[in-house]
Amino acid sequence: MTNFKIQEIEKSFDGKIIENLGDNDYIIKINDNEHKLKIISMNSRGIEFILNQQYHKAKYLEQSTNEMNIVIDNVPMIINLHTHYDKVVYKNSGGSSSGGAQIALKSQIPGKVVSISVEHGDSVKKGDVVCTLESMKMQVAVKAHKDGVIRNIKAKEGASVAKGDIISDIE
Amino acid sequence: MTNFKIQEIEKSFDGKIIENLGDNDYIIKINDNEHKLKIISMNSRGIEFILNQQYHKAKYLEQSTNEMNIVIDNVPMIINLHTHYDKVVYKNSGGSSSGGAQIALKSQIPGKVVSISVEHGDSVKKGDVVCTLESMKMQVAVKAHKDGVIRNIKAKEGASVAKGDIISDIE
Amino acid sequence: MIEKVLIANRGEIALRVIRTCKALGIKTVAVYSDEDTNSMHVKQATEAYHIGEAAPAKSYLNQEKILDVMLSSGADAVHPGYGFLSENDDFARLCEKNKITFIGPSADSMNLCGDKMECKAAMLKAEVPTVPGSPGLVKDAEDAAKVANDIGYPVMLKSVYGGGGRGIRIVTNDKELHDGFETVTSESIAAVGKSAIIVEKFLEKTRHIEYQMCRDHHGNSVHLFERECSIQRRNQKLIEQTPSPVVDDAKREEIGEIVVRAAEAVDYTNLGTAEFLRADNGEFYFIEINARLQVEHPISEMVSGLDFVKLQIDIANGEPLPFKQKDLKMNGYAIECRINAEDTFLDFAPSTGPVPDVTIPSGPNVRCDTYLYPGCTVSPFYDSLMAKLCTWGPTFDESRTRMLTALNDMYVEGVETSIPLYKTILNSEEYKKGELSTDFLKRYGMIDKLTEDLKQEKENKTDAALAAAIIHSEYFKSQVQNNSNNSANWKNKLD
Amino acid sequence: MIEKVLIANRGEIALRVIRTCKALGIKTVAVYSDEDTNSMHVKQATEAYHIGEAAPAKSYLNQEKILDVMLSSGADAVHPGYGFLSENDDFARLCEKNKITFIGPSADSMNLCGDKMECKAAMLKAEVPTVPGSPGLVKDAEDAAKVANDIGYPVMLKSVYGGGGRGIRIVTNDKELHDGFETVTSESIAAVGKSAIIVEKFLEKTRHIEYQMCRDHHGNSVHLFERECSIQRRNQKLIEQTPSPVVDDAKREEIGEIVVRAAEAVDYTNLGTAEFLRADNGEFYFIEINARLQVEHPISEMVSGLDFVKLQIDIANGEPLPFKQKDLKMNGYAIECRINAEDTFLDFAPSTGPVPDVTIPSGPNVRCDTYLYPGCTVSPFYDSLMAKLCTWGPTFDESRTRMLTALNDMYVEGVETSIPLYKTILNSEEYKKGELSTDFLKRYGMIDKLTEDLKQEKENKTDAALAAAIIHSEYFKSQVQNNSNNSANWKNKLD
Repeated sequence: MTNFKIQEIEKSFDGKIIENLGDNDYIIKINDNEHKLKIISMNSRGIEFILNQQYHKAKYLEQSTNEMNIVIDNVPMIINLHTHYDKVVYKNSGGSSSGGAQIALKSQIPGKVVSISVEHGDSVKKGDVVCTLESMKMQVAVKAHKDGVIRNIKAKEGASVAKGDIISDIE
Repeated sequence: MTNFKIQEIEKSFDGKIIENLGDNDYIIKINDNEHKLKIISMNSRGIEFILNQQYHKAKYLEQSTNEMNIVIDNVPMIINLHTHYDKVVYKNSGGSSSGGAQIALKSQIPGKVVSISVEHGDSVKKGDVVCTLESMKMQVAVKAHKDGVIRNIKAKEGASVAKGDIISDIE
Repeated sequence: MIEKVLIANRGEIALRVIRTCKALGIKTVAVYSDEDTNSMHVKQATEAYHIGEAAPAKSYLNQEKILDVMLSSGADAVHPGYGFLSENDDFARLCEKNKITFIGPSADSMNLCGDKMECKAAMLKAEVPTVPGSPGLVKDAEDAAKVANDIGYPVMLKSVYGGGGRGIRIVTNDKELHDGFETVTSESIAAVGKSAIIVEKFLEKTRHIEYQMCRDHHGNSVHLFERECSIQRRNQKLIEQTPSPVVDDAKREEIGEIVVRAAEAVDYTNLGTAEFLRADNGEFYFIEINARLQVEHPISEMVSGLDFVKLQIDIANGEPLPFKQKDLKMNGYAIECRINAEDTFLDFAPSTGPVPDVTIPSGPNVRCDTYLYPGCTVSPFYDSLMAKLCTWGPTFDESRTRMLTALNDMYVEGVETSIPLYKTILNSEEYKKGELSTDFLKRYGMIDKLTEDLKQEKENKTDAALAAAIIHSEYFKSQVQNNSNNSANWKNKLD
Repeated sequence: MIEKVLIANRGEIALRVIRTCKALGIKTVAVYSDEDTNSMHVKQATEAYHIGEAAPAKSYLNQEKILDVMLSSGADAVHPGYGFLSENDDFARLCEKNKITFIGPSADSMNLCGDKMECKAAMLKAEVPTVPGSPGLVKDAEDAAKVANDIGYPVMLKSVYGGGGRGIRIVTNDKELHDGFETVTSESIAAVGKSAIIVEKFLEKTRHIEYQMCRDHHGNSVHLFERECSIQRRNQKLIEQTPSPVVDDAKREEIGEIVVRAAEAVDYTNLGTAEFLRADNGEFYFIEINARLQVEHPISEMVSGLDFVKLQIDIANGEPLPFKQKDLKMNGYAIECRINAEDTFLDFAPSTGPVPDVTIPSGPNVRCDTYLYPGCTVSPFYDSLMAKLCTWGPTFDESRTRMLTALNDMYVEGVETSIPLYKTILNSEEYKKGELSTDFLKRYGMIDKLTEDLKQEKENKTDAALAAAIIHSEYFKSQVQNNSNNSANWKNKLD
């Protein structure tokens, strides 16, 4: 029995295989409901199956012990899972990493730094332009994610930044 | 230096890489002519390259030490090759295997045996119907590949045969 | 109003029906045999039900099983596609009895169309010209021989349950007639479990020209122009085109009026096809009605701008046709090539097996209806049609050159295909000039031309093939040595 | 007669040109940057030449290098596509000087079209209505502010070298005007190396409606109907359709006559587009001529049945137009969705990187022009347009539902796309009713609707997602245990 939670959906689910009928047919149980499932093809990268007479295709993109990144019928979803053996309390992971996310202003796109609009020590309000990137011939502003004071400007004019690179801290 | 022969083409060719220019660019030599070659991508299953400014795509289907089965720009070709170290005389391989091919009548398609038109000891002429197969709802005749006497009928009515299975011998 | 359609078929035609249903917001129910678990129609339908073993009799021809699925899935209509149960009036009747809309003609009309002799009688009454032949079924080979000697050889032996080129033989003398009689009988029994044979005059250098017909439940009838399907092998169509090079506006209208009479003569509803032979002297002879959607319908869709599956559903819903004959105008030229899994050089014998890789042509005015995808399998249990490649152009030559480009782009790994033959045909002067006839392949020595073309193609690719071979052999040499910089260099190229 | 065309472009438009050339038997020469070695246009062309580094200035904008390839490959014509050198009159002149046919207007005409002020003057003379604004270039931000205060805010700042939504800002007061002036200047310099700005009245709740125009070297001019391109973000088109819901036959003809006058006023030859704003009161104002083939040309091809690239080549060959205005008739309804690599929720910021997998929709009346293939890369060096998805139908609603089906079928792994947004738009009541305007997204809160739709979609997929997760976690459990029959059973499923 494994417990699942889907990001952006307010419920949690218990799920397991309850019977292997042979010939790739299974009965699975999600919370209190049983479903017929037929595996059409499967490997470590994805699965095709028929669930209650409906075909579905899932790709397994990335997974860690308790998080799966899947694309189901072209819809990307993130599923958190853990077995009932370890009673972990889910942390509500809003940002992509730990506490530092609250300070570091990261670029959400790759691009070339065209201009930096702030200096060390400037006060900014959430939404103020911190720097401007160019990508695909467009200029895209990177805006402050919170009110605060600019520290540790990492971006340099003319340099390239990758997605997720830190532009500066806002403390 | 390797020597190549292409099935159904009456010439043989010497070929080798004569220079690696770096950045995936090469100079190769086929007989007396030099050609510029740029590898776009390559793995054990195939290659994409630009030869004298023309893009080509090859798939390597099967290969043995001295025969390659490739598909070049959707055209299937069989290439025989050997290095100049071993001076082997090519045998003109018309059939797919050794001497047995001259006796055994093989099915060139997979199918179900609907009827057998001959008996052990019958004399047949080249082109006479030996048996009839069904595949894709069609009846297809397997015809004698030479004049001779029917021996060792292997096909059985109602049974399935694979491509290349022996129907009977004709001696 | 139809809300959920069960498609009692497989392959490309099941996909074709699903596509229109999706665009119309209609739910679809697929059925599949053991052999088809991994097929596209299973994946594309709203729901999919397993119905039995690979052999058609155990699955796609199993009426009771399909009825079960119709009832349990709550489908309110069934689309039969072509082949399988599409022209089985028992099945149409079974649907009618269970209040499930059969998307096609009524069981009675289908029965009349399917009974080649009764149909011919109805046509004669409606003054639709037909081919000379036996007045009804022939009892046996003796009887057939008598008719043949009356109307003169060559004659055609035809199972009234055949179709699509199966259950037909052309014979030129009494001996061939006796052999052919056996073959036709056994093929017909293999396909549909029964056999009954008629004899017809075989006309030489004929063209196969057919008309799309269309009739609603309110008595409105139109024709949707002709298709010429003369390029055939073993009496099966290979290449179709519309318009026919020998049908002008006046002729189109003249035969079109006959077609409308034919549809009315058998009280035909929904879409169907009236097939004609056109003799070399320009006379048209009705041969039969195909009481279903035809394989080659896409080319008529291209020149009419209509979606025929939508039209079928609208008619089945009892809606009147949204146009009159005078509203319909042909626009441009379309060609279809049937991409078959077959070996041209083995007398078109089927070629089956896994297809590890496939390239489907695309682009403006190119349409490819197919069940193929990389990693699929061409099954020996079903027919050899893998894909229907269609192109359109404002001129015949533009549609022809587009088809050649598309044929060059198409690649099906693992099985032999009819693609090389089509390139040879489309490049031939005879095809360009529209000099078509049902014996086109033999008459103009197309197989020999193909042999030459293939040899030429190989010669053109010699340098490229050798380059690929040189790189490959050097690559493996460097792998074996495995100690030089060269090897590391190659490794970067590996995925 | 043109026999070998160099395509001075990349991406889907290079492929689009190659397709028509192939169908016409014309040889093609591709050029490519370091970034594009693995691109489809390199693979599809007859010949391919490397021309430099990834940055456009070092490759696709490098006129000398491209000229070298034209001369060494023996190309007798060049097709510029859109973007890059397509509206650069210096390049057109360079081709003219080297006796290479530039497939587009003459350098002089292009120069006139590209000079927004001179063009406007020519239009006023030809009695083509234009938008109120500065009589010429503004010297600086001060000057711009004076004009803005004369004609009244909001006004638009426009670089005369801009286009495609770049180098344009809408400002509502003097402060915004000063900031905007800086941005437009720097964007224009980044794109083409120079900047010059005009000021125009910004009309609220306008529709962007444009006309395809077409003129040969013999003075024959026609329009090929309108396209409505009102659904935009950052002044860049997202969804286009034809016909426009607010253009009836009378209006089409009325504006069409103006378009023909516009083409003649600048002595335009070949295909081009006259862009108009339609104010909420129904007035049309000419804004500019795009002196090239437009991104959204396929929808006009679908309703006209013409191949525009063929038409361009024929005109460049000096052939007279094969039709008069009265011969042209619109047939049906077409929609284009520009599938961009961008994150709707990050203010449409570009999303780039490898695309391991992609599914391209297909089927009747679906056309997808794209450079994507599984394993390709979306480069940050070029623009965000990955694919143009177009559908056609005999009614507007049929083309709309077909588009929704196609959008559902399409999948691009690895980058964010505009596909989900388009599904929300096409499902909205406002879009269905044709209530379009250039501020459509904001006016009808489409981003919020999208957020809701995505949540609903996830809820609908919950059971299926959980099933996939259950099987996956059990599978890995069995792999770890690796000692049960269960494990062996799983292994059979691995490829």
